[in-house]
Amino acid sequence: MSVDLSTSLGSLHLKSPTATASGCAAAGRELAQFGDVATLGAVVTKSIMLKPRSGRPTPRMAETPSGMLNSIGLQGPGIDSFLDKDLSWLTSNNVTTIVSIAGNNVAEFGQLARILRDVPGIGGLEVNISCPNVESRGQVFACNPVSASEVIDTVRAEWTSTAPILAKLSPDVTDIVEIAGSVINAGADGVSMINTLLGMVIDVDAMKPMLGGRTGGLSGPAIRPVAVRAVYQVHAAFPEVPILGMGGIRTGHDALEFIAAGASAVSIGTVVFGDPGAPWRIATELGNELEQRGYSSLREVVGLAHKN
Amino acid sequence: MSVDLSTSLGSLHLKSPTATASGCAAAGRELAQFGDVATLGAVVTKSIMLKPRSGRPTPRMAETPSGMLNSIGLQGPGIDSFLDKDLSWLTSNNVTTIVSIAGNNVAEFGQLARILRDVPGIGGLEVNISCPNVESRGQVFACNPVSASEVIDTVRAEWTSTAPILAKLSPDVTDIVEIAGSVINAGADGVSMINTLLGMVIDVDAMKPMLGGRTGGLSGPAIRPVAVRAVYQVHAAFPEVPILGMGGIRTGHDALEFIAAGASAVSIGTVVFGDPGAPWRIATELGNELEQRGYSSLREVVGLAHKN
Amino acid sequence: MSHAQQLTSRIRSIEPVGEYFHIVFEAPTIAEFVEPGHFVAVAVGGVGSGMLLRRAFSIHNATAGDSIEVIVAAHGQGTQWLTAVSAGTEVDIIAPLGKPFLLPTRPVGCVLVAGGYGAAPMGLLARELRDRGCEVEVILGAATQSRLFGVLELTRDADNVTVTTDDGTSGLRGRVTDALPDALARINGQAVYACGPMPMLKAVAEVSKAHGAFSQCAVEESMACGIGVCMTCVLPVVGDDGVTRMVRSCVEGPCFRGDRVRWDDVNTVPVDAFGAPVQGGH
Amino acid sequence: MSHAQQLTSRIRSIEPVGEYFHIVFEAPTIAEFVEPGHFVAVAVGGVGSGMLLRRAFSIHNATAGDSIEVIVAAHGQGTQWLTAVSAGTEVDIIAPLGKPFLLPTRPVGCVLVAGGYGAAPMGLLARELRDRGCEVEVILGAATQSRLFGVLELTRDADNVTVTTDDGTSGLRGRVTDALPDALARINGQAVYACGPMPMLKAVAEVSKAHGAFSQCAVEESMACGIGVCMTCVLPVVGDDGVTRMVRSCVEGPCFRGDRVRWDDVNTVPVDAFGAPVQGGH
Ligand SMILES: Cc1cc2nc3c(=O)[nH]c(=O)nc-3n(C[C@H](O)[C@H](O)[C@H](O)COP(=O)(O)OP(=O)(O)OC[C@H]3O[C@@H](n4cnc5c(N)ncnc54)[C@H](O)[C@@H]3O)c2cc1C
Ligand SMILES: Cc1cc2nc3c(=O)[nH]c(=O)nc-3n(C[C@H](O)[C@H](O)[C@H](O)COP(=O)(O)OP(=O)(O)OC[C@H]3O[C@@H](n4cnc5c(N)ncnc54)[C@H](O)[C@@H]3O)c2cc1C
Ligand SMILES: Cc1cc2nc3c(=O)[nH]c(=O)nc-3n(C[C@H](O)[C@H](O)[C@H](O)COP(=O)(O)O)c2cc1C
Ligand SMILES: Cc1cc2nc3c(=O)[nH]c(=O)nc-3n(C[C@H](O)[C@H](O)[C@H](O)COP(=O)(O)O)c2cc1C
Ligand code: FES
Ligand code: FES
Repeated sequence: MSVDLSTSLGSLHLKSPTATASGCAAAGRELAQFGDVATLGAVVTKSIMLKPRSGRPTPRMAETPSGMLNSIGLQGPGIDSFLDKDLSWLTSNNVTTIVSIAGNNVAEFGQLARILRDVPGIGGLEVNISCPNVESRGQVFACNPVSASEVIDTVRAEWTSTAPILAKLSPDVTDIVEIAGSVINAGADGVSMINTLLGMVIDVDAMKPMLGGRTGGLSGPAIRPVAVRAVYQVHAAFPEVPILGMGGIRTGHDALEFIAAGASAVSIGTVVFGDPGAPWRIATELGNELEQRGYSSLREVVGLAHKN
Repeated sequence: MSVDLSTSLGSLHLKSPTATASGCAAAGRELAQFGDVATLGAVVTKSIMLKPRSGRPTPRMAETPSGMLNSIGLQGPGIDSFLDKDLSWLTSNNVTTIVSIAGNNVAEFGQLARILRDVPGIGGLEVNISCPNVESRGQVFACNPVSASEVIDTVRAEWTSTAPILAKLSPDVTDIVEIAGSVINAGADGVSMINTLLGMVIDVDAMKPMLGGRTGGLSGPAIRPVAVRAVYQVHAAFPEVPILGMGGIRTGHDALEFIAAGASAVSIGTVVFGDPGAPWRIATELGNELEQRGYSSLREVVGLAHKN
Repeated sequence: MSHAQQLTSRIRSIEPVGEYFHIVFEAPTIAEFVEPGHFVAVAVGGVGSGMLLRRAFSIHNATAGDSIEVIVAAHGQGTQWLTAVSAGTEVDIIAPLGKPFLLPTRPVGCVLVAGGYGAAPMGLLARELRDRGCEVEVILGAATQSRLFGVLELTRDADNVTVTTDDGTSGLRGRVTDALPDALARINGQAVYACGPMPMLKAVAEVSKAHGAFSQCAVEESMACGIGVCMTCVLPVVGDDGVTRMVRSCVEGPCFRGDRVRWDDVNTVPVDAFGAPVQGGH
Repeated sequence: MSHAQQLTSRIRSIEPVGEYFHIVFEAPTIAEFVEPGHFVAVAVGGVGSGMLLRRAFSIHNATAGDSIEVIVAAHGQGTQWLTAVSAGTEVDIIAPLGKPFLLPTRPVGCVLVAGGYGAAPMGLLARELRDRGCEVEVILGAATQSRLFGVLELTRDADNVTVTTDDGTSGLRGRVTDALPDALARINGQAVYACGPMPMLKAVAEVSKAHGAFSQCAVEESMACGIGVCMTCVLPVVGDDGVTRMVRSCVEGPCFRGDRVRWDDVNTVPVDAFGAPVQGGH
């Protein structure tokens, strides 16, 4: 293919525009059966916390029309085991890695940044301030411009590496541009969006919410128009700020919508569950879509839908 | 069927729990080919404005995974023609009618309420403060508790009829419970939710947003988990306030989710486009779902998912 | 207005014709009500489908008490699904929908102009017109030969058929409108019926008008409901009172008078349209 | 760990068996890697489907170089779709997935216990065990006769088959566990293999333990990915170190040691689980 698909998120160069979405590819290893993980734009790891975390009770998922709800609740082994077992695998396999971090409070985000800043092999940091699967809604930092910027401020202060800090935003807000502005002001190099929408399915036999966690995060193609809108709005307001776009991307055509709306790269999430080869397939398809339309590089298309 | 499906929204008695959603059945007449409109719970009319309105340029719709985007932009004939041609048809056909109103500003909502208050045959007023298809985002009253309550305040002050005032809410807010609280305080008898989510599809050939209005409202089964969650949250906070639930209802099973989450009745929107007989079919299915589970009335199930 | 019926129909057959597919739906209770220009709305995708909306197709043929037929181009997801199912599959259909072509009350010369699958409704129309004693000329155009439809059938059903292709692979190289003036002249045409892409319809309406002929154009606007309840399918049309309104092509069309559609303003809301935004806010 | 393969498979046949459907997938490159207890994940819905997630089925049979087979209960939308397509339909499958049953290294008496379609993997397992010289008793249970599966096949592949139904329409009236002690006694059973609903597995694990037999239970947790990346399918399992962890049943199962699963705590996160929330915040 003659199209140049390389791209970048601030200082991070990506050889391919498709990454895995946090929480949808664990730490990359299981996907290795379906493709060479080192050829992906990046693996964005499942959000890691300071301590091991068991997550929420099951059932943790419900399929919904063209989407799914999940209430995993950030189950994970904690940062030490992550560095030891997961990051080392990624690094030794030459995988471009964006580490996603999540804290219970502002200080924990800072601690995680401090631990990670000197670890080699980290391409970028995605700061998950938008996970809806936490015990209290009040913990969703990305729903409030002040708490969102506090987290990013703190991470920025600790982060001595040149790898970019991406703030992961929630669509569950009245004005996502305001939130984006606040994290950019606080020092985020770019934004990732969108995280899931808060949703619920009722089990009408048991007459209670289906998920163990009652509410869950809605993802998949169902939410794609919301994600494209968010990317478009934030790119319009901050055209210089790189965006890692995600939300229901299933095909190269979908990915192209995000690029045209202003994303510099995309993450593939829920669709990986149905099609583990999707991150590679979508990159190929995206190349074809660009080629058919006569473009020679992905970069020239970033944000192009704003020009017409 | 032995199940009692009658229900009520405040002072309005409904013989059936399924209504049409505003903007998805015009003023009921076209549906008469597919069923007896008088047997529906209610027809909620397309939001009517003071003056005739041509709406937004086409294309006005894009199909999306398990949903659609629309940017109709409240096209309509204005209140005078509505009363003359539409409401008179509804009234003379004994249709339970909930009139949806929309204003460009607070005063217009008041004027509409004043015009409508003495018109016979109006079962309820749905105050659409949440249409995303308006020129400026600033006009979405339901995104701000203060402007939302201003509208309802004004309508309440004009409204001398005993028919209930339902405030129609937008899901595009950080905290829908706060907005619900503000309109209830301002005198709404109940709430309708949800309106569409703001979304966008990019036409990657033309390299611009697909819809004439650029952004549009996302509806259909894709958004159902968001709607169920909103109903659940608001019912939890205000258990006495009747809710007209909507958002992607396709089957009686879906409708039952809304009832269990706290809705007293449901509106059927987008699904009518694919299945014009849906409002009748869903009422029948809902009856069957209740019967199979051993319930003898719909009323006993309203909000039941909160008890377990 | 004929009542639309919703019904579960068995697909009797699906056959490729050039780049299109000819599909026969069993529709015994519907067929007798079909007039030329009516369309059918077909639900697609089957169990668990993510496609909510129906797909609209001109009715190509209707056999009373039996079936209706359509010609489908496999375009996006929905038509890909529909053209790939096997005969015997049951699908939900609604028909007849829309306002059919307005027919002349006296036997006048008629020219039928169609682009690509726009020829689908023309056989039914030609036969109806000839039954009424009209002389019928047909012009069928397409980008290339494989996208022509109905040449054989219309050769039987009309008095004369002219074919044009953009690339000259069949008939005259050129556009349908290149052939229209001659066709009108040959039969002293008073009415022109057209179905095809918007730019073609616009050109046909203009040429017809210039030659003093009345035109009826079947438009193809994106439709969410097809039954008049959603307001997605509008275009600016001038009414008898001279006022432009954004009218629904699914119920007030798809067949419109060519001289009443504001072709240049399609996809806009003209400033002089009824209810258009006024300067300084609404 | 065997590598899972993703492949477009043609459905060779679909046949009803009692209340279930027996489906044969052409899977020449996959079949040879299948071990008893492996599962296959099948994409459902076809073009434009609103169903994103695969459906998991125990592999019932595998013919090297040729095909794999499953037994499907039409339950919700996805299985309704899958059991209604016609032979010849192509579907995307991923297999083999999961950890298979752990097999005894010496020829010991084994009892295979299955509920309903839980019998699907038992033929493959019985043949494998008998190849290893084990004596095999089978107990098949169901709510009612039409939900029994595999009686004939297992009568051939095992040394003895006992049938139980809740309503007594076939075999003994009662539960599979009612028949388990006798079966264990008959062959001096050392290992029990079970597949079926959770309450059955719990009961089988308990009875086995009480009789000093080792048990392997194939669990059925709701799965989004089936390949270990999403963490939806977890249940509390005690590790070799005595610590309870929320482990993924798709990659660390579905076959678990019955004495290691904390059956009473399924659908909860036990307070003593690794990483469980601690009082007063995390
Ligand atoms: C009155 C009328 C008559 C038509 N007659 C024919 C015919 O005889 N033969 C034929 O092949 N096609 C006909 N079309 C066009 C046909 O409806 C579209 O090609 C088809 O809907 C596209 O669906 P899709 O699933 O392939 O595309 P998608 O892109 O998946 O469709 C997405 C959505 O957009 C709508 N849409 C997309 N393209 C069109 C279009 N061109 N016109 C209307 N809606 C569209 C679809 O209905 C669907 O709701 C007609 C359209 C109309 C309005
Ligand atoms: C390891 C394993 C082996 C299985 N083996 C068989 C088998 O041999 N034969 C058989 O008929 N069924 C088997 N099942 C159950 C089968 O996967 C479900 O019945 C099926 O997924 C339900 O899909 P649906 O579309 O009918 O239901 P829906 O309710 O539409 O499913 C919605 C979603 O929930 C998931 N889901 C729903 N019920 C279950 C369930 N019981 N287990 C797991 N996921 C579920 C689906 O995969 C889907 O993602 C097995 C499940 C697992 C995990
Ligand atoms: C099962 C699951 C787990 C997820 N876990 C995380 C997570 O740990 N951290 C995070 O930032 N986002 C998480 N997400 C959100 C995704 O990264 C992504 O933002 C979202 O799902 C939208 O993209 P998609 O529609 O492609 O899945 C998770 C999503 C799913 C479905
Ligand atoms: C084409 C279209 C037009 C709509 N017009 C209106 C409207 O005029 N007023 C209003 O309050 N809601 C309007 N809505 C929103 C619906 O009433 C409903 O709240 C929303 O679509 C969610 O329900 P659904 O998923 O069942 O369609 C419209 C929705 C659609 C799809
Ligand atoms: S398509 Fe809905 S009004 Fe015409
Ligand atoms: S189903 Fe995704 S980890 Fe098991």
